[in-house]
Order: sequence, then C-alpha cells, then structure tokens
Amino acid sequence: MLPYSWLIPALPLLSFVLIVFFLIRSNKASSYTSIAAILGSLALSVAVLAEVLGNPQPQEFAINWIFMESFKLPMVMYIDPLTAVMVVMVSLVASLIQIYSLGYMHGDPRFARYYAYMSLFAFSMLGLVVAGSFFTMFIFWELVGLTSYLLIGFWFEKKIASDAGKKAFITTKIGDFGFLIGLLVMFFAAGTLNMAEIFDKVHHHEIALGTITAAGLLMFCGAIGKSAQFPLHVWLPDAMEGPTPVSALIHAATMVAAGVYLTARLMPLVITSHTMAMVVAIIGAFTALMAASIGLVQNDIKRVLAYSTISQLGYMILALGMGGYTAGTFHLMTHACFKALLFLGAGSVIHAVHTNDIQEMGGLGRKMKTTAATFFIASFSIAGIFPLSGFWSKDEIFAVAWEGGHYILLVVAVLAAFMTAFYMFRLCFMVFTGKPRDQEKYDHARESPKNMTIPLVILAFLSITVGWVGIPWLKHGYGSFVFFEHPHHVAPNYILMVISTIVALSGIYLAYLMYYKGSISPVKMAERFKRIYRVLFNKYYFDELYMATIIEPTYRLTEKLYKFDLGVIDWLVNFFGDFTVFLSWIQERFDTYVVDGAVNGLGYTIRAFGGGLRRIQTGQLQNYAFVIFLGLVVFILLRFL
Amino acid sequence: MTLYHYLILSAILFVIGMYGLLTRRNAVGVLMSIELMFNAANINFVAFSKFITPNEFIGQIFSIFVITIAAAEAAVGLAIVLLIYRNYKGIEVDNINFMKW
Amino acid sequence: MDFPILTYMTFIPLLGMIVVMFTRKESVQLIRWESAFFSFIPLVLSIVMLAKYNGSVPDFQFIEQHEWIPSIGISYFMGADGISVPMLFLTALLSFVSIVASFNIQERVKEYFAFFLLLETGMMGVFCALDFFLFYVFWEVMLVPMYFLIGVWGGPRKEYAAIKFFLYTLFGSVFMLVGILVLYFAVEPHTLNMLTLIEYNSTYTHAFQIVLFPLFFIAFAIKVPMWPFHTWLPDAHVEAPTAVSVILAGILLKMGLYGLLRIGYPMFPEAAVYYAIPIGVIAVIGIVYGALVSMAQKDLKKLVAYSSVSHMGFCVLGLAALSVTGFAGCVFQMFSHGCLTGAMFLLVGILYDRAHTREIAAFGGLGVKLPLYTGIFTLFAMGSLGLPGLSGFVSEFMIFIGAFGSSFVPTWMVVLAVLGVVLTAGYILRMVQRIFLGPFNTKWEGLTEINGREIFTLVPLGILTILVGVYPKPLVDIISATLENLIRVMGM
Amino acid sequence: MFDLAFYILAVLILGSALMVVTLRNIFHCALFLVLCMFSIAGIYILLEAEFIAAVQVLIYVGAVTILMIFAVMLTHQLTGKTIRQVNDQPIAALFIISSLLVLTLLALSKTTWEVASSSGVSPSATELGRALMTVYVLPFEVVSVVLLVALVGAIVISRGD
Repeated sequence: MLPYSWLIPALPLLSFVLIVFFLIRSNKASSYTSIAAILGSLALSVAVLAEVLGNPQPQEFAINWIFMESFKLPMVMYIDPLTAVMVVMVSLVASLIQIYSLGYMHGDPRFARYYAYMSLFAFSMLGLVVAGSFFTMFIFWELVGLTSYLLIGFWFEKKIASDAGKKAFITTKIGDFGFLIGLLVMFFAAGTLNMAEIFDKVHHHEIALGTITAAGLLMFCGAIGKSAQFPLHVWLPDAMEGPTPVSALIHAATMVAAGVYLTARLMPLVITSHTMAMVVAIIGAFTALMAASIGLVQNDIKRVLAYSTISQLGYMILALGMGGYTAGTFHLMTHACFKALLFLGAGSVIHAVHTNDIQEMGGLGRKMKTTAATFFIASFSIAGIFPLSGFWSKDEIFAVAWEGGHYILLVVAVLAAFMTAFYMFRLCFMVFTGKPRDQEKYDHARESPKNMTIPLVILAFLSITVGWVGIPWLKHGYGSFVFFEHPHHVAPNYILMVISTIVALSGIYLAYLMYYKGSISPVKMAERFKRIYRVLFNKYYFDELYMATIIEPTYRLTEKLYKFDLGVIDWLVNFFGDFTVFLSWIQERFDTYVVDGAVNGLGYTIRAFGGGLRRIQTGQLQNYAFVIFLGLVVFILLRFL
Repeated sequence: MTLYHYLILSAILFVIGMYGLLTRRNAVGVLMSIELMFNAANINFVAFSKFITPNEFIGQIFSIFVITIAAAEAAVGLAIVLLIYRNYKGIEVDNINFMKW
Repeated sequence: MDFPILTYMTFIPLLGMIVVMFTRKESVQLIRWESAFFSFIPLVLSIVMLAKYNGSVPDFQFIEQHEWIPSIGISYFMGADGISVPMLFLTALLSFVSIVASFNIQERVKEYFAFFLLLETGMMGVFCALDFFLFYVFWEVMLVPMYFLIGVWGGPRKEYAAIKFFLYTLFGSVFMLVGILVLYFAVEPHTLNMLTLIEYNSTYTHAFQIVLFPLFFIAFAIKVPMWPFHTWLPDAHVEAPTAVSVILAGILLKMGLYGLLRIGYPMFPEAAVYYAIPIGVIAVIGIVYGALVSMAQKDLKKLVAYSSVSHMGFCVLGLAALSVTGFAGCVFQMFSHGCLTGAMFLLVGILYDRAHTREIAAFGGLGVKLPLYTGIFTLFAMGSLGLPGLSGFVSEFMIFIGAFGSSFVPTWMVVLAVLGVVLTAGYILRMVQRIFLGPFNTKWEGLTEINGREIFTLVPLGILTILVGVYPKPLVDIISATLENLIRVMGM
Repeated sequence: MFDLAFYILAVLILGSALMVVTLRNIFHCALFLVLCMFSIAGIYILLEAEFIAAVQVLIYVGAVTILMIFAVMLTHQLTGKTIRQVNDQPIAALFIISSLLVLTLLALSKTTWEVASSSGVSPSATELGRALMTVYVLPFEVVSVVLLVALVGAIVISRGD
C-alpha cells in the first residue's frame, strides 16, 4: 500500500484538472467530483495509517526529477507515523469542510471554481505532508501558498479581499526567502535534501553545529511565515476575508499548521542545536501570548478566531522548541479539529446574520441550537477543560515545559491559556447568549442546513474524543506512535492538570462575569486600561509599523530607482546617442560647408558668373551692334596706337 | 578734289548710318541706316576706283555687287519686318528680343 | 549527414519570405497562411530534431560542413548541441506562435510577414552556426528585419525605439567583430571555426583572455540585456508590436546568453574566472534592480519588459557560478523565460488589442468579465513569479544551487538574488491585483473574452511551462551532457 | 566748279542722312533717304561713274526706297509719331560713332595713298558689261543667284500664309 501513497495527493489533483478543463460550468458535477476525490484520499489515508500502525518504520520512495552527472534532485515521498496522522487529519478536515461548503457556498457564481481551488489545495497540502525531501516539501509549500492566495482573494471584487490575498502571499514569501536559503545551505552542508539522509547526517554529527543552526533557523523562517508567527503573523487576520470554510480549512486547521509540521520535521536540528531550540521556543511563546492578548479585544468573530489560531500555533511552536515533538504534533491534531469546528460554527453564524461583528449578535443560541452547542464544545476544548481533547494536548505542552525546566515559558503558556479561555467565552457569551443587540438581524437568523450542521456535529465529536488517543495513562497512545527518537511517555502530572483547569475555569468565569452576568462592565475595563486597550485593539500597530518601515520605503525606492533608470542610465545612453548625433552634426556642417562647399562653390561661382553675364545678352539687337562697334573701335585703337 | 574729300565724306556718312543703326527703334529705320552705310562704302569704292586704279574700274564693279546685295538685303529685311509686324503688332527693335537665351 | 536538417530549418523561412514577396499584396489571407506554413515546417523539423538528438553524448550533432571561402578559412559549418537544440526548438515554436498571433496585423501585411520570416532565418542561423563568419552574418541579418518591424509597425515612439535598439546592438556587435578578428589572427593557422578556436583555449595567454573576453561580453551583455545596458529593452518592447515583443523577449534576449555559453565562456575560461565577481555583481544588480523598477511601472508592457531584465539577471548569475548546475539553470531559465515572457507579451497584446491601453491603473476587476483570460494570465504570471510546478521555479532553483555551491560567487549574492524572488512576487501580485482583482471597472463592460486563435497561440507555451516545471527530465537529458562537457572544456 | 558741286552734294548727303537717322516720322525719313540717294548719285557723276550713278538712282531711289516706303505704310499707318523713335543708347552711340570717326580720320591722315597719276579712262557701260561677262562672270552669276534667292526668300517670308 505505502508505495501508492502518492495517490493521496494525486486524487485531488485529478479532480482539479477535471474541474478546470471539463466541469467548470457545472456546479454540481464539480463539487461532487471534488468531494469524491477527497473522500478517496481520506480512505487511502486511513489505509496508510492502518499500515503504518502495524509497521511504524519510516519508508522513503524517490523518483529522479533532475538527474545530471553532477547534480541530482529527486522527488521523494516519506511515510512515517507523523505523515500518516497528518494525511488522515488533513483529508478528514478537508472532506468535512468541502461537504460543509456545499451549503455555505451555495449560489456563489464561482461555485465550481471554488471546488477546483479546494481540490488544488487538498493536493498541495497532502503533497506537502507526504513529501520526503525538503525540496519536495518546498514545492508543495509554495503551492499551498498559491491556493491560499487564490482562496483568500476568492471574492476578489472586494478590494480588501484581494489585498489580503496579496499580503498573505508576499508575507509568507518573505518567510520562504529564508526557507529557500536554508535549503541551499542545507544542500551544500549535507549534499542532499532528503529528510532521512539529512537526519542521518545530523545524527552522526557529520554537519557542523553552526551550519545546522543556520540552516535550521533559515528554514524555520518558512515556518514563521506559513504559521503566522511573530513577526510575520500580520497576514493571517486579514486572510479572514476569504470564505469562512476556507478560513477553517486553510487558515486554521491545515495550511497554517504546515509551519508547525515543518518545524516538527526539523526536530533533529532543533534537538542538536540549542540556539535554534531557544529561538523557536521563544518565538512560539511570544507569539502565543501576543496573539492571545490581541484576541481579547477584537470584535470581528473571525478575527478573534484568527488571533486564537496564531496563539495556538505559537503553542505548538513553543512545544516543539522545547523538544516536545509529541506534544506539538498532538496539539496540532487536536487544534485542527476544534479550530475547524469553531470556524465552521462562526461560518454558520455569519451565514445566518450576514455580519462578522459580534457587537451586532446576541442570543443566537436560542435559534441555532446545534451551532451553539458545537461552538461551546469547541470553546471548552480550546480552553482546555477536562476531558475534552484540548485539555490533553495543552496539558502535554505544559508537561514538556515543566519537565524541561522551562519555567518562564511555562508561565507564559499558562497566561496565554487564561487569555484563550477568556476571549473564547467572551465570544460565546456575546454571540449566543443574552439579548439580541440587533433585532432585525436576530429575526432573520435561522439554523443552517443539514449539510452544514452535520460536519459541525462530526467535528464536535472529534473535538471531544481525538485527544483521548493521547491520554497519559494510555500505554499505547499517541506518544508511543508519533515520537522522536524514543517513545514519549509523560507521567500524568496532576499538579499541572489542576493548575491548567483552574486557569481555564477562571478565564471562563471572568468572561461569564463580564459578558453574561454583566457584573463587571467591559466598557469600564476598557476605559480604565485605555492605553493598553488601544494598543491591543490596534494589534500592537504591526501593520502600521510594516507599512511605514518596509512597504512604503520599498515603493519609494522603486520610484526612485525608476527615476534613476530614466534619469541616469537611460540619460547616459541617450546622451551618448545625442553626443554622437552632435558629432555627426559637426561633421555634417564640415561636409556641407567645407567639402561640399568647395564643389558647390565652384558651381555657384560659375552660376553667379553666368547669371551676371546673362544680363549682357539682352536680346536687344542694337546693344549687340553697339558691342560689335565698340570692339571695332578697340581693335582700331590697338592696331593704330 | 582729292581722294581725301571723298573718303572723309564717306566716313561721315558711315558714322551717321551707324548712329541710326544704333539708335533707331523702328526696324525700317534701322534698315534705312544700313542703306546709308552701304552707300558710304560704295562712295569709297567708286572713289578708289577713280583715284587709285583708274584703268581697271574694279571699284565700280564691286559697287554694283554691293548695290545688288543691298537690294537683296533690303528685300529680305523688309519681308522679315512685315512678318514680325504681323505677328507682334509692332516693329520696335528693342521689343523683339524673343530669341534671347 | 544524410539530411541537412539545420539548413532546412534555417532557410525554409527564407524561402517562405521569397514566396510571400511574390504574392499579390492584396491577398492578405493567403500571405498569412503562407507565412504560417513556412514557419510551421521548421517547427516540425525542430520536433524531429528533438526526437533524434542523442543527449547522452556531448558532441555536436546534425553537423554540416562545406567549404565556403577557403582562402581565409571560412566554411559553412552548422551543428547543434545541448545548448542550441532547446533554443532552436524555442525559436521555431515562438516564431510560429508569433506569426499566428500576428494575423491581426492590418497594414503592410506582406512586408510584415516577409520581415518576420527573414528574422526567423537569422535567429535559426545564429543558433546553428559554428563558424564565426557565419555566426556574425546571421547575427547581423537578424537586426535588419527587427529594426523595420519595430520601426514600421510599432507604437507612437517607434522610430526612437527602433533606432535605439539597432544602434545599441550594433554598438555591441562591433566589439564582437573586433574580438573575432583578433582571434582570427591570433591562432595559427588562421581559422574562424569556433570549435577549433575553443580547442585552442588553453594556448591563449591570461592577458589575452582578459582583454578579449570583455569585447565579446559587451556584445552579449547588450543583447541579454544586462544591467546597465538594459535601457533599450523597455523602449523597444513598449513600442514593438505584440509578436515582435514576443520574439524580442523570447529569442533575442537569449542570444546574448547563448553567445556567452557558446563563445565567451569556453574560449576564455580564465577570463570567465577572473571576471566572475563583476559578472555576478551585474547579475544581482540586474535581478534586484529590475524587480524594483518593475514595481514602479504604470505601463503593463514596460513592467513585463523590466521583469525580463530581472529574470535575465538570474541567468547571468547562473553563468557566473561556473558550474554545471548554474549553467543548466541558465539554459533552463532561457527556455522557461522564452515561454513565460513570450506568453506574457501575447497576453498583454491581447488585452491591448481590446482595451487600447496598457496602463495598469486603468484596469481593475477584469477577473469578473474575463475569467478565462484571467486564468491564463495568472498561470503565466505565477510562472514568472517562480511558482513550483511551473518552469520558472526549476530554473531559478538550479541557478541558486549552482551559485550557492560555486566558489566563484559569494553567498551574499545568492541571498540578494533570492530576495529578488520575493520582490518578483511583489510586483507580479500587485500587477495581477490591480488589473484583475478588486471592484470591476465598468468602463470595460465591452471587453470580449480571449478568442480561439489567441488561445491557440498560448496553449503550446502553457503546456511547455507546466511540462518543464513538473517534469524537467527531458530537457535535463538534452542539456546535461553538453554542459558537463563544457565545464570540462573550460578546465574546471 | 567741281569743287562747289562736291561741297553742295556733300552737304546735301550729310544733311539728308542726318535727317534720316534723327527724324521722328519714318515716312519723312524715307523721303530724306531718297534725297540722300540722289545726292550720292551726283557724287558718282562727279567721280565719272555714270553707270553706277544710273544704277544708284534706279535701284536705290526707284526700288529700295519705294520698297521701304511701302513697308512703312504697311506697318505704321503713319501713326509712328506717338512712339518713341530713339532707344536708350543714343549717347553711347554718339560716343562710339565719334570715336570711330576720329579714329578713321586719324587713320586716313596717317595713310599715304598711291594715287595714280593719270586721270584714266572713264569706262562706258559697254566696257563695264564686257568686264562683268568675262573677267567677273562668276561673281556676277553668284550675285544674281543670291539676289534670286533673296527675292524668293522675301516672298516666302512675307507671304501671309
């Protein structure tokens, strides 16, 4: 079965090609083709997972892609337990979201194209996951970037959407800049880009530590861009301009997790290089805290979720930075489920009220029971309430920090967890409970159709149960399947469990007080911490900062350079041209007046002379006679005198 | 009367004819002046014949030829004058410059 | 050699030109189809040649050699190797595509196609010729029709652009001519046979190479065009008619690089090493500068033109690397850029034919009105942006690998070049956004979708772009042996 | 007696010649031309050339002058008064003729003529006729042909189509 794993990404690609070339006019056919393909991939993925469960030894398959005497670059597929888990997770979430989209995107004029993009995304993402060399991965890495771009800008008539797409592409491209250079460094350090071979070389210390750190950090830049880590996190909130299922699939569950996945793949390097590990962990921790704090005050439902995503991704990166391979990937998996659920729930709400602003919602729980219930489940999960899946994965991260002695990072993580619980329940209470703030919108709201709610229910089920595979008491759980170097068994740490539960509950309780009971007024709080509030509300002014320090100067530079091009280089060219023309002008003058002048001058002289002489020939007979006689007189004079 | 008298007479007559030739606008007048010059020449011929070769009278023979040529000249000249007059409604010599260039 | 395929490929267009010239001026339709036919035959022949080319040996193939002017050692010597075979195919393809794309030319149709066919002969000849004299003849033959094609059928400033192009190139050619003559008299016995001259490369002294290499380099750098010799390019592109831009960007720019690969580098290997750093600097400046200046453009065609400067910079960087990978990346980039930029110019031309403006700011939201056109445009835009799966990525990556691993190019240059990729993404996306995305500008309500003939011209380029991007092995097989040999010849 | 006759004739000749070249009325000019010719005939008689004198009267006075008068009448309708008869170079002409006259007279004065001593014979018309038909027969015939040609030419030219 494993050698045919390439079929997993290939099926959606087939679907993409079919839709683009044949089915673009048929909405039904294209959506069903796409869903069928992703379901096929899901089935294959499950088969692969089953096989890998039986034999967890990593396997590598390669074909020649560029093959020269002195340069070889194969396409590699690499199947190990992490891959197996990831393909299942990706194809599962993708299938659910594609089904959900049947309802959400219903009636969109570019419905077929939406499914084409979705298929292309599934292809790229699955390809990225099964890739076995960093080069292969980079190819799919860029392709998911493209599909992300296309899907963010799906409603490109909105300028803000197309702007967001461009921003996402370019911001991640900046990360890829590092990634690509990292690839080059790695290629020349290890002589290959195959993951297995690189890990082998790293393991046997065949590569200098400095090189490992450099290559690793450079490649990690790609992860920073893709997973929206500080300082390249700015694109993700804007990316929410895309259709909500897209946000759920790409910008919450799968694509943004690619950065985490890459970091996980770089684990041997992280373990080897302490510097790299520290950088990764600090970036993760900082991002987790920063994004969560921004999330506290945002009013756009999707943006809150976006900052939540950034924060959770920070968690994963933090975990990986601390060496928690199992913890990071475990959280990646659980997060995919509950974050997809949250987004789909948000989509369901938006579908009902046609607004993103939570200040115009309220009381919707009474009308949208399924949505509300699943949303609450997901919120509990992300807040880390026992025994939902978020609890187990988050707990594992805390445990890693605890075991590794990273107490500062632990405090940061706990703080972020508190904020997460607070803003999630702020969202829940404001949207689903209390009085409707906008009566008209409330009146029009109704529960979404079945093909939207069924994925919600499935995801809710997963949000509860998926974490159970990693319960610490389990002997053969997640940690004994997906691990790095040796199975990771965290002893159940009851202190941490209690702390995390207390923190989560206190966050929820604060939200309850402020937004359900209203005993603490959010407005007053905002008044009181006005300065902090404003900074948070404006997302620490990152966009403005980048605008002022990078984008605007670049534009100005381009204008200057163009002026330089026209004014200096082209001017020089034209100057030489004109100068030559001037020289030839002088030469021409010389030619005209001196060389030609001599020739023409002779002609002119003769002509002028003749013109003068012509006057003598008057045609007057008597004039001639006069001259004749004058001649006679002269003759006689000469003869006789 | 000596030869000189005749020669001087003929010289004066010749220059008078020349004056006419040079100044007359009327073509007929020009022809007349030419006749005067012919006659001046004839006087010379006859005078030389009388005083220098009195026995051969070659001068007289020549003057007969000259008179003949003068008659022919007058005939052709006047015919041309008539033709010009018919074509140009005028016989002013200084207007007849169409052969110029 | 049983069948002189190269001669046929080179001179059939010339025959076509003669036939066109003997056709009545009024039979426009006939002239068009004649030209298409006579450019289609070389295309077929080039495909045959691709199939018959044996990529496992580095030797020249399809060789034809006849005495021409034996007293001064000039022969009619043609042959193709792994560098010229892809270029010949590209030339044949783009010529055919351009001629089909020129069917909408309305004025002086006969002269237009006659010049176009002559141009094709010149281009083919340059890639085939292995004798310096022959090479130079074809090199110059190409200029004349190009001059007229820009100068007669061009835009508002066509005379300026045509003269600038012509003089600039001629300026370079003169240097090359001097170089050729010096070489001719430097070797004993005097010869103009390129292969012989390359064989002698070890006998050239260091100083000789140092002095002679720049002569050729300037000629080729102007043609590429490398920074700072690039300013003729935007003018020529903007003024030239669509099909001529395609040829200009697709083939003519490649000739400079081809010349360096065929002449400059193998003949003067020591000079190539000596000048590696300056060439690398020029390349990197070209990449970054071209990309930044592209970003500032308001005219769509000018943007694409400046992007060529940037993309050609990558090629030059690959050359400066002096490694098989770098060279291979360069050849790949030549091929890929030929397809991509050719298609981009076709697309710009298609839009211009309909909208009669190329100002980027005048458009907006065309994606709503022209979904198919937008899709195709985006495909090629992504190709020039270096998206994996399309040809641009393969070449750029190979160039980076080549340059990064090269001991002749410092690392910081590669880093800057990679930065160029980010900038490229910037201007390409900005352009796509401003033309196709955002709110629909209702001024363009009357625009019609791309038609069948236009799609027909774009399809082969699109297929090649994707094919080379997804599966570069066939192209690699053609070029690799030659390039390995080239490096050996250079003594690296 | 002969001297007096010569001077009278000379005065008549020069006077009438002056009139011919200066008078405004071309018809009067013609009349003075007749007078001039007559006087010249008188000079010929003084020079003992009677035949020439007769020919002079016949041809000049009888033929040429009449021809001219006809020409004047045919061309001018006698209205020539209104038209300026002198062109714009009389002064130059005067200069020329005076200098020519002076030079001629100077030349005359410097020349010594071999004047025959004998007064010679005065040839009769018979002798002249014989000479013309014997010694000078060829020029005579040529001149007659010239005259014939000239007359035919004159007719051809003046023939009004």
